[in-house]
Amino acid sequence: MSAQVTVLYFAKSAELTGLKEEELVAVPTPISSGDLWALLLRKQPRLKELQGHVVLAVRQQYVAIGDEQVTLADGDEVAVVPPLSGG
Amino acid sequence: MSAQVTVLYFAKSAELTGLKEEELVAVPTPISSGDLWALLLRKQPRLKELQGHVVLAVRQQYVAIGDEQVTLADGDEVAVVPPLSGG
Amino acid sequence: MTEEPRDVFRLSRDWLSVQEVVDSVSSPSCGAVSVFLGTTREDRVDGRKVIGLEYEAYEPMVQSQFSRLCADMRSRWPALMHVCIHHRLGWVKVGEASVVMAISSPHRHAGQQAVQYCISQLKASVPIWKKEVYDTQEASWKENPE
Amino acid sequence: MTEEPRDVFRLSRDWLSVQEVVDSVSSPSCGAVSVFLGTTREDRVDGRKVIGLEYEAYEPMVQSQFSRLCADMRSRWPALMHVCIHHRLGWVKVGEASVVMAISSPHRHAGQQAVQYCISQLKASVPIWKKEVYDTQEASWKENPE
Repeated sequence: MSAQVTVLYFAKSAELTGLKEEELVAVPTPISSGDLWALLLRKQPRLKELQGHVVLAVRQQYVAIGDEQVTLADGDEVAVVPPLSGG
Repeated sequence: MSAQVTVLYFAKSAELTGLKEEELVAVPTPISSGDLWALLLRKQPRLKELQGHVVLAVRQQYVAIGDEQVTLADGDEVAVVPPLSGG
Repeated sequence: MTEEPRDVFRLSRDWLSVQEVVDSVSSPSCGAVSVFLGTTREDRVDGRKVIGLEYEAYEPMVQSQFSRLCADMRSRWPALMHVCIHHRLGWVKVGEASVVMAISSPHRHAGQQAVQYCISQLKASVPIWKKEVYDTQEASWKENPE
Repeated sequence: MTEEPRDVFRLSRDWLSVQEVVDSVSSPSCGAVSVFLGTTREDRVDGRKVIGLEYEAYEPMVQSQFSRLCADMRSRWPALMHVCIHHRLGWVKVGEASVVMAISSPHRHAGQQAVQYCISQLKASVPIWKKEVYDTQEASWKENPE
């Protein structure tokens, strides 16, 4: 199974990629969040600068990068979430 | 020794006496705060309703009614302070 | 260029502006302003409806007690910058603020703790009184629980 | 006649009005409004002067995280009435408020505790980012300590 998802970049990650968002076609699903991050890194190598200081948000739910399995459907939003600094 | 002091009434004590303030001439000094209260009660018997629920303020310092000795000088302010309810 | 801490207590017969109280504690060295407003609840007491409150104060002693309170707070939380309290006098309709206080601090914890302490101490030690006035024309003097 | 609790989070590109935030939580059943404002300090970082902040947000997720936070707060402090947060987006000059929050409650303790919790949780869990902009034209993304 695979899905087409929209990746959203914020803050430092938008600066590193030069993008606010992009479409990823044919993302395998289910996939571990670690593998999803690795896939994003292959697409956007400059994101490596955030390694260890980033989480993802899948359908507006935070997911730490690691073994957790995520199931993706076409049209899902995956956000790259650098350290928060609101307030 | 004796002093002439201004007695200030607030809240319930002003209602009971019908006065905002009055002059007391020839108040003995030094005097215990309990005796000062007793003297005020003789002057304004309706204040008895506040007995046990009142403190005094002498020159803007709270004084519990009891054995504490206060020294008065002419022109000093003595306030009758019912339970506070600011805020 | 060091900013002098300011302690301001104003008794007011008019509607209180939270913006004015907040502005009066603003400081370029502070990242936090902690604020509290006390208002009159719509309330029924023994079947009577509270329509408002009537406040009075021993005005000069309000200022001296407030100065003592500020000195006490500044010794507990030395980081506090400015403290401002506006408190109503006279008639206050149900729903209106009777007290607005604001404290500025470089970081938020000191200011937040100080505001909680400040309102408790104000109720316990600043000579202000209110009576509740009911729709029956009756009234009764209140007593702070603390 | 029971009042529905309201949870409001607004992202705004304009100056924040503390009066507006306070008014939007007012309730006839509440005697207390607890408020917090976060502002930008005048600061020097490595000899550079901070002139302002640039904010961005994952806007729909801000709303969903805020709803979760409010549900969490209402389970901790069931007495809370209304919660309102206005948060800036885009350019915020030094000295201006970037966040204003207010919570109304019948009595003050619940609201005061909830405001402290709310600002901590907002910083930790609501997807908003800021970069500090310096007088040298440089900028750096910030990270909340909590």
